[in-house]
Amino acid sequence: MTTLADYFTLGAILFAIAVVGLFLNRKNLLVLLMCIELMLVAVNLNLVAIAHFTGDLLGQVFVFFILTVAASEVAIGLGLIVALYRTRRSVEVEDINTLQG
Amino acid sequence: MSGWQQLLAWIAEILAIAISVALSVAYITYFERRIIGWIQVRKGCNRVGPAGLLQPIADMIKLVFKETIIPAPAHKVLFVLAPIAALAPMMAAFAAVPFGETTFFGLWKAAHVMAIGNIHVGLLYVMAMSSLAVYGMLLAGWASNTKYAFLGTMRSTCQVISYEIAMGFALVPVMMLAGSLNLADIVHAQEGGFWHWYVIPLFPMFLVYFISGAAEAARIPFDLPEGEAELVAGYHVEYSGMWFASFSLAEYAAMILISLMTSILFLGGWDAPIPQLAFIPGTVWLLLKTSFFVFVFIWMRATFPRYRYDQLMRLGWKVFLPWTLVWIAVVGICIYAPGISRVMDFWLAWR
Amino acid sequence: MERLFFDLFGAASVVAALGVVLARNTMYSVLWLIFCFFNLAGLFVLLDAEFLGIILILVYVGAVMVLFMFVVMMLEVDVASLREGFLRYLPLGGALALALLVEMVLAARAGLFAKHAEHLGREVNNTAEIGKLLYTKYLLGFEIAAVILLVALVGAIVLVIRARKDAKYQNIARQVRVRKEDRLQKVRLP
Amino acid sequence: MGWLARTAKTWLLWELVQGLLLTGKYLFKKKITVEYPEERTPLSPRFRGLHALRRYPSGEERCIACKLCEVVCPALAIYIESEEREDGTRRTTRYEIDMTKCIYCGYCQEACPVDAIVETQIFEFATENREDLYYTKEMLLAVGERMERQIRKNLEADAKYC
Repeated sequence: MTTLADYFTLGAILFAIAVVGLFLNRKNLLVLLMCIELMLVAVNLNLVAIAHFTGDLLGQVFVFFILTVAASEVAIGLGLIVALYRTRRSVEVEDINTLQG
Repeated sequence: MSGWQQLLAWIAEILAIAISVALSVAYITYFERRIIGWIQVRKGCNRVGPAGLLQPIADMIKLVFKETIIPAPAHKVLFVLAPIAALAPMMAAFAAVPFGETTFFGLWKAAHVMAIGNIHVGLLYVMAMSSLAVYGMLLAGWASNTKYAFLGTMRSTCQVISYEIAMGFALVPVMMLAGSLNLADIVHAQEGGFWHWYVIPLFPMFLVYFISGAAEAARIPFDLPEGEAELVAGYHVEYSGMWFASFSLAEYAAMILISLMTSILFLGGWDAPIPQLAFIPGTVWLLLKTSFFVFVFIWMRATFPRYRYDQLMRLGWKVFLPWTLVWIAVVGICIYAPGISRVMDFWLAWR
Repeated sequence: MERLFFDLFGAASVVAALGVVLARNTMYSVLWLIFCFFNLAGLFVLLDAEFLGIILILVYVGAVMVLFMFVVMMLEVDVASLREGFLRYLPLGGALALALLVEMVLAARAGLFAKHAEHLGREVNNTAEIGKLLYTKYLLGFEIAAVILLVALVGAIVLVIRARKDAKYQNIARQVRVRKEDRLQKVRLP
Repeated sequence: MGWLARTAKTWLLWELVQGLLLTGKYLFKKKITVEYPEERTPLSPRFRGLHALRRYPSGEERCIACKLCEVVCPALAIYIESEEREDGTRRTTRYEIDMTKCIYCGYCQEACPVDAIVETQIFEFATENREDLYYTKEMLLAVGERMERQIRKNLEADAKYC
């Protein structure tokens, strides 16, 4: 039998991997965005697990909202990446430094 | 039933559905050639076996023995993965499709839905699986590393994604009327003769769904991804032998799936058109309806010329999408407005 | 049985997440992420959230990841330069992630959450339940989410659209509206 | 009315249905396929197939090595060498047609003053290697002997139009 703790542990592992990914691939904007997606989905797993183990559907409703927000985030993020690529011909984070003053 | 009996029944069910789907996918190619031949006043293939019935098997043998070429600049892993990614979700989609109801000579106490998995969200499951077919095209075009394949990929992916939206919205009124996402429940909601079928109140949605289905399965007149005159053969130019065959098998499986779903969602699935005809098993009715739609697909292929790409995009986004949205509103009003809802209740057997 | 599936999906999702982070090619990262989403959808279904599981596949795998893949395909990403300094921040990030992981796992394992699933005992139609909640109690949130999606849609289009002045467009609506009488004239020749 | 009817036709896909009905009608038409190896279409006496060299009824070969056919051949498919025979007549020693080059135009037949080179109605002479399509004099004469009756019939049928 699985317990809520098991799901929390799995969510924590996925979240930690995504955090490591943010540090490892800190030049590639696309992979950064994917790591954020991974984080969000790890959190979603926790929420769904809570909803299941407490019998309250609020967790699932929240996951629904997170999914919509994540989808819009990806749309905007990818739009920004494409717009950036058009002007700079690169997707490296270090090239986006014109606002550094 | 005891545990092992249940297990045996499951295995038998899975085999019965999977094998017949795979076989019918193979044989659709034969019927397509025959019917297009007849429409063009030819006889069509009738050489291999009686009336050419062994032709698909001969084709299969030929394709298996052909050399499968991997181009040197291709991405090897993804190149091999792409045909599987195209075929697998299409086959998986059939898992949730119910083929009828039976007690099977008293093996089940109550009527048992003939589906591998009769899940609550069957409709969504089928939509999700058919939306995954995009990956086969995407990976094939990208992994081939050639311009024509890539252009074909761009076209087909845009087309499939666009029409998926219209398709999904066309199904929303069905869900609203049936009040369920379970395919068996949707069929039950249409029970009792053809005047209860959703094709009558939702006729425009039926048209939109069927036409979008043709676009999703990349059938003529929407087979722009292939476009042999402009793009050689689209995303699968570089494929040969069995890998090529699995792409076209996926296409035919999509065609059967769309036909099945159209008959289940709009034509009452395994319901007899008149209650007096209900002594004929429901599966026969379902298969009859499905074969009719498959025939219409083939008929369309023999009749229509190919659409232009920008017109195709316009049709999906500017005609179908607003039209489905309008119809969703209309159906919503019909269901909940006090005066009209009584008419709807009288007419439909929903709720 | 449930434990077995949990272990299977969990292990596969961890492997897939590692694949996302460590893959050499961005394309492979995308594919690993898709695989990860599949496993998480499996876990969702295991948790009786079948609607969300299917939605995860339909929306994320079927649409969002396709978008990712499109962008990866269209941009000529120089993989080599992106890999430069790959391990430079590993100590910092690793330490941070490890601390996070240990904390969260300790918190999860503290015994507070060690309860088993009290299966509600009834066949819940997940979709209908969520629908009822969404359209009654959380209607405002639902509408806001819809507006956010609309804004994102418009924003994404505004960001990437490039009106080409030199390109010639056809007015398809007018082309379609043309009728035989507009173009064809019957002339009686003497 | 006109507007209404047009709109209804647009939304009911009337023109597409019309097209489908037309092709649907052809679905039941009598099929015109000729199943070739078993059924054959009639061949005209002027059909131009495999070549043949003819002989006179006496057994003497007709060809007098005038080389008109070699000259007229647009594909340069005919090779002729000739020598004087013991009885003083000029006859070919080599008469060869490369069937891979031949375009079956029939000019050789028309150029021939003695009706020696003719084209028969044989069109099934595919071989498994290309060398077998290089017809020598013996082969051509053998074809002529085999097909003599047919050739004569065709020539007679065509004679009144010459």
